[in-house]
Amino acid sequence: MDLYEHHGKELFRAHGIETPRGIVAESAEGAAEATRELGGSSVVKIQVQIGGRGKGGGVVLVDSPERAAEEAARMLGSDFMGHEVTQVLVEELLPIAHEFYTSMLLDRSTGDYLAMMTAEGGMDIEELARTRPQALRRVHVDAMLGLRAFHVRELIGTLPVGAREGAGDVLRRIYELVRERDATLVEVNPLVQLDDGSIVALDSKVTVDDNALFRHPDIEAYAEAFPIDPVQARANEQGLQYVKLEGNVGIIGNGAGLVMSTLDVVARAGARAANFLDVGGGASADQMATSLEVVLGDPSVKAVLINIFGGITRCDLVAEGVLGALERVEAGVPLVVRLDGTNAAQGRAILEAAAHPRIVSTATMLEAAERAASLANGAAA
Amino acid sequence: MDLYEHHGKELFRAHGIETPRGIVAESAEGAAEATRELGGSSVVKIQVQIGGRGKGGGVVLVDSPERAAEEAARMLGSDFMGHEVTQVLVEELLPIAHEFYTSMLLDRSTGDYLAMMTAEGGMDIEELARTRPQALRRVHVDAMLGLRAFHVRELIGTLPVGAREGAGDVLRRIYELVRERDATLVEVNPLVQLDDGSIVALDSKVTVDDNALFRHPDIEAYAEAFPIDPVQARANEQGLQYVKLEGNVGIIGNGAGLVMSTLDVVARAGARAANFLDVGGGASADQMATSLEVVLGDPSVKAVLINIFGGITRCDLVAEGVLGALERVEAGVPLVVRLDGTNAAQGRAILEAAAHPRIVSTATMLEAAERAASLANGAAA
Amino acid sequence: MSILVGADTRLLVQGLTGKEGTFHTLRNRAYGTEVVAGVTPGKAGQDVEGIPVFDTVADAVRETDANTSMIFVPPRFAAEAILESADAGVGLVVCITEGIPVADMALVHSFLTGRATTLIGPNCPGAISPGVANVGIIPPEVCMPGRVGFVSRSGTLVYQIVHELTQRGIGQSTCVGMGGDPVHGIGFIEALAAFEADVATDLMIMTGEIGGDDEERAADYIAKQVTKPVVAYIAGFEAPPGKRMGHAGAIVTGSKGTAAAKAEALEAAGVRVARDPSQVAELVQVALT
Amino acid sequence: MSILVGADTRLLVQGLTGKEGTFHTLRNRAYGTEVVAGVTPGKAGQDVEGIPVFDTVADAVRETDANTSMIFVPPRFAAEAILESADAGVGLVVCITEGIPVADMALVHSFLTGRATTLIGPNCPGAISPGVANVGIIPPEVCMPGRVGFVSRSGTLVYQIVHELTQRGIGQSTCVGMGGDPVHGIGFIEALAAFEADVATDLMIMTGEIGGDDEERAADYIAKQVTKPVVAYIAGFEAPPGKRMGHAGAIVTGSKGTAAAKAEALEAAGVRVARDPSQVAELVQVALT
Repeated sequence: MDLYEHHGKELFRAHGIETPRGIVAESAEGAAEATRELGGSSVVKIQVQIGGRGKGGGVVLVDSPERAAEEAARMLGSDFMGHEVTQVLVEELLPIAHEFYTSMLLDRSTGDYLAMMTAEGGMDIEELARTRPQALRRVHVDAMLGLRAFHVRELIGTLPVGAREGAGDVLRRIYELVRERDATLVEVNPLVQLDDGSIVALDSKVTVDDNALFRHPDIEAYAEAFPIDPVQARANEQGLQYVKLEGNVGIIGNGAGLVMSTLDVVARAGARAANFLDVGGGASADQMATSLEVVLGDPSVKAVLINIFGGITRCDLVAEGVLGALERVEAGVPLVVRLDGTNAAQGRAILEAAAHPRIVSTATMLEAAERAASLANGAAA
Repeated sequence: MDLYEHHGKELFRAHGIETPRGIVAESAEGAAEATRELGGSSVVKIQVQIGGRGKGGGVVLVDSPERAAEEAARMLGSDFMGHEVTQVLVEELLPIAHEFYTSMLLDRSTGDYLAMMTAEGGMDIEELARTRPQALRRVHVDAMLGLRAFHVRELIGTLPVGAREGAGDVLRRIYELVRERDATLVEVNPLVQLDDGSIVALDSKVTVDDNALFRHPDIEAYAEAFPIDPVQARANEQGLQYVKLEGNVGIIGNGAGLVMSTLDVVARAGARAANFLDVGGGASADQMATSLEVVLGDPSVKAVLINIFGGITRCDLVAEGVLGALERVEAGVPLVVRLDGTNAAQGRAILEAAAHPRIVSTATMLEAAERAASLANGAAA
Repeated sequence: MSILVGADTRLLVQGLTGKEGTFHTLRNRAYGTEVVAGVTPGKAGQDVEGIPVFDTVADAVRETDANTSMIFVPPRFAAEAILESADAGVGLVVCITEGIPVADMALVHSFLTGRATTLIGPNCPGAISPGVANVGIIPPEVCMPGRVGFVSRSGTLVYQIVHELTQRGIGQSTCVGMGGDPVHGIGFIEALAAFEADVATDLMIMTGEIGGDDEERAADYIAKQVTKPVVAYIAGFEAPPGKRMGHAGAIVTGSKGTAAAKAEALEAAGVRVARDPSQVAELVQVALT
Repeated sequence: MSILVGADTRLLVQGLTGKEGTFHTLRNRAYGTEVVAGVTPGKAGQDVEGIPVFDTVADAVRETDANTSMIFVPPRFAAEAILESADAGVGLVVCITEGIPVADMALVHSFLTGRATTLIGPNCPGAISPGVANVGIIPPEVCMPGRVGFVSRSGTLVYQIVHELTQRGIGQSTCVGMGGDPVHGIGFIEALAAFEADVATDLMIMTGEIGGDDEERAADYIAKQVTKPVVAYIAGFEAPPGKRMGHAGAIVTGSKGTAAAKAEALEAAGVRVARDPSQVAELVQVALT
C-alpha cells in the first residue's frame, strides 16, 4: 500500500523523525486557513499515491492564504496522472541549509534491505546513480544482522560533517520504521538540514507490505482517505485482483501468470484487454459470479474472455459459477469461455448442456483469444 | 564467573522465574532466625562456586530453627571440596508434584547455545544422557535466530501436558537471561512443578562470561561475597592468571599454552608445579615483579622456573623485571630462568652481568625444567 | 531421474491437519510420493489417514527420517515454519502458502544463506517429477514422465504449458513452480543448474514474468554455464506499468524488469523465446527434433 | 606457496591508529606484507606512515581493494569490527583482540555461517607465511621459509616450536595461531584441509590444549582426509581439572577434553604426538627424513 505523504509523515513522527508542521485540507478554505495558521505562507502539496508531484505542478509555494486557496481549488478534484485529488497537505516553510536524499527499501534481487543516501538532495536521483555513482552511498542490510553502526557511518559519508550525526539518527529511525511497520520502501527526498542544524524530512514516500497489514490496523485505516472506486472495492472485497485497463475485452482468469499471458495473447490477436482480473486459486462459483459482475459493469467491455486452467480450481465448478452468475447479471456481450485442466470435460459439458446464447466455449487459449478479439472488434466496428 | 546459588536466583527473579522464598545467613543464629521466619522448617544449603552439593552433605532439610542452627554451624567456616563456606541459603520447603531438569549453555563446539530439558529431574543427568538419550531433549539455538516457539515446543515435549506451558515460559526467560546477562551456563536442577501447578526453580547454577562483566557491574559485585584469597587477589589486580596447585616448583611464564606446557615438562622432569601463572603478552617489568612476589609468597615453593618466550614480550625487559623484583622481594629459593625469542641474547646478557646468586640461567625449556625440578627435589629431600 | 523431488523424497507436511494440507497431501501420496509425517503443534499422536502427526519438525525428522517438508500453514506462521524445518536440517522445503509478509521472508533469506536447506516458494505450486513424486499442488494429470525440465514463476502457466507438452507427447523430468514472491527460495539459476547437471534432462523451459531481475540474471547464467537447449516464455508484455515505487525502485532495477527487456536478454543468451504460452510446446518440439 | 596469507594479501587494519595497531602493522609492513589501508571511525583522511585511514571497511575496500583485515580494536567493539569486515565482503579476517564476550562471538559465528569470509581468531597471534607475508603478531625472526605447515591454539607455543624448527633448519610454509577462545573462526580441520591442498606443504604440525573437542574432531578428520604426515603436541596434561561447569558441560563434551584423551585420539589417527614442545621439532625431522 502506497501511503499519502501526510500519512507517511505521521509514521515518521511516531518514530521520532522530524517533519515540518503541516495541516491536511480538503477544501480551498481549509488550505487558506491552514496557511494563516502557519504564518501566512506555506507549501501546498496534492496528496496522491504516486511520486513525481514536483514536476507535475503538484507542489506549490504560496505567500498568502488567498494564493493557498487558489492553488488548493485548482488541485482538489483534479486528476493527477490518473489519481483523483481529494486532499492537499499545507506545510510551513523552513529555512533550509542543505538538501540530502535518503531511502531504504526491500531489495527483491538480494533478499535484504538496501539503504541509500547522498548529500546531493536537489538532484534527480536516478540520474545521479547513473552518472556519478560514487556520490550515492548504497548499503545492503541483512535482515538478521540489522542496521549496524558501520552501515550508518558508510551511508552518511558524503554528508557535511555537521549533518552526519543527525542524519545517522534519522537512518536508524527509518530502519526501525521499516522493520516495525513492515515498510517495503521509505524515501525522503529531500531530507534537509535547517539553518539551526536540525535534520527534517521535507517529503515522505512510504510503501507498506499489503501482506503485513494484518499486523498494522492503524496503517490499514489510512486507506479510508483514498478516493473510492466502487468497482475496485467490490473486487477487493471478494479477494479478486482487479486492475482497470484501456481496451474492450474483459478478461477473467486464474493465476497472475495466466491472466498476464491472456492479456498478451489478446493483444497479439488484435484487441486490447479492458482489465486484468485474477480470481485466484480455488475460485468458487461465488467469486466467478462477482468477477463477471465486475467485468460486465465496465461499459467499455465489448466481449469477455474467461480463461481457466484448472489446478486446484475445478472447471465444473467454474462452469456452474458462470451459469449461476448469468442468472443474476445480464450479459449484454458475448462470453468466450475456455476451460482446461482439472474436470475440464465436465465443465465444458455443463456449458454445452446449458446452451446459453451468450456463451461461446472454445478448447484452446489462442482460439479463445482470437474469438474474443474478433467479437469485440466486430462490436466496436 | 560462577555465581552462588542465591545470586543466580536473584537473576532468576529479575527475569520472572519463580524461586522459593530464601534468606542468606552467615551465622548459625541467622539460619535459625531465617527458619523461624519461613515457618519453622527449611532447607539449609551451603553457598559455594561449585556444584555437587547434594551428594556432599551441602544441602540439608531441617524441621526446626534449632536444627537449622546446628547444620549452619557445621557448614559455615568449613571447607567444601576446597571452597571455604561463608554463607548458607535458608529456603522454604514447598509441596512438589514433579521434578524436571533444564539447562542452557554456550556450546563451544557448535558456536551456538544448547538448551536441554527432561521430565526426569530426580535423575543423574549425565547418566540419563548416556543411558536413555531419548528422554533428554537437546536443542541448539543459533544466536541470530534466537529461541523460537518451535525450539520451546521441542524442549517441553517430554513433560506432563499440564506443566508444558509454564515450563516453556521458564525456558523463554532463561534464554532472555542468558542473552541479556551474558550467561554461558544456566542450569536448574530440579525445576519443579508444585501441587498448585506453578513452575519453580529449586536450584540455580549460573556462570557469567568474565569477558562480559564490564556490561554487568551488578553481577561483578556478586564477587564481593566470595571468600578472599589475598594471593589470588594480588595476582588478579595485576592482570595475572594465577592458579594455586599442589607441587613445589613455582612457575612463571607468558601465554597459557606455554605455561601449561611448562607444567607438563616439569612433571616429566619428576617434580610438580606449585602454581600456574601466566604473565600475559607484553609482560612489563612491573608485572614480572608482582609475579615473583606472588609465587615466592607461597611457602611450598622450593624453586621457581621463569619460562619466557619473547614475542611481543621483550626478554631484555623481562630480565630487568626479574632483577628489579629481587631488589624488592627476598628470594629464599633458586630461580631458574629461561629466556628465548625477542631480545633473548640481550636478556641473558643482563642476567649474566648481574650475576645474582639465586639466578640460574638456562638456554632451553627442557633444561630449565630439569634444573628446577632437581633443585626443588633436592631442597625437599 | 529428476531434480529436487524423486524416489528418495520422504515428505513431512507442516499444516497437514488443515483442510488444504490434508487434501493435497493425500493427493501427493496417491500419486506415489512417500509421505512420512505431519506436523501440527498440539496434535502429536494423532494421524491423518495413517500419516502420524508430530508437535515439531525436529520430532518428525527424528522419528521418520523425513528429508523434505511441504508447508500449508497460514501466512502469519509460515516463515516460522520454514525456519523450523531449516533449523531441523530438512534438506528441501516447499512452501505453498501465499501472502507471507516480505519482511518475514527477508529473515528467512538471511538464515538460509549458506545453510544446507533449499527452499522452493513461498506462494508456489511446488515440484513434480512425473511418475515418481509430487510435492505440492501441480495437478499430476497434466504431466507425463519424460526428459524436459521446467521451471516457472507462475503456477497456472506451469499447468497450461505442461498440459500442452503432454498433449504433444513430450514428457517432463521435473516441473518446478518457484513462486512469484519478491523474496523467494530457489530461482531460475538454481533450477537451471540442477537440470543442466541432471542426466535425465535434455532441455529446459523457463517461464518468467515482469518485475525483478531474475530472468535477466538467468540469461547471463545461461550464456555462461548452460549447454542444454532452453526455451522460455515471459508473461506481461501488456501488463500496466504498475504503481510507481518512488525513484529508489528504479535505481535498483535500472531499465530491467519489463517483459520486453527480459525476452531480449534471454534471446541474446541463445534462448528460444515463445510469444504465447502455446508456442512453448511447439518450440520445444522443434528443439528436440 | 602458502595458505591464508601470502603474496596476494592486501591488508587493511581495523584499529590501525591505536598504539598496538600501529606498532604491529608497521612490523608486518616491514616484513613485506602489503598494507593498503587502516580503518578508524572519525579519522578518515589521516594516514599512518603513509597508510591511508578510512571511516569504514566498505570505504577502504572500495578504495584499496583490500582482501584481508587485521583487527586491533578493544574487546567491546571487536565483534562488530568482524561483522563489518564480513559484511563488506573481506575474504579473510584476523582478529588479534583478546577478551571479546563470547555471546558477541556467537552472533559472529551465526553470521559467518555459509558466508564467504574466513575468520582467524579472536585472541590469536595471526598467521605468517615466512618470507612472504605476516598478518598478526607472530615474531617473524623465529621463522624461516620452508615446507612445514603449522596450526596452533596457543600463541606462545607457536613461537616456541617454530623457533626450534628454524634452529634445526626446518622452514615453514605458513604458521597459523587460531586462538583459544571458546567460539572462534578457523579451526584445526580448516587449516589442515588447506595445508593438505597446498602443494608447498609437506607436513603439518598441530598444537592443542585441554578443553573443547577441536582436537578430537581434528583426529577424526585426519584419519579420513589427510594423507600428509601430521605431528601434534597437546599442552595441559598437568593442568588442574578446572572449575566444574555443572552437569550440562560434562554432557556436552562427554569424556573428551582432557589432554590425555586428545593425545590418544590423535595417536589413534596415526599422528605422531610429542610429549613436550621440544620433541615436536625432533619428530618433524624424523618424519621428513
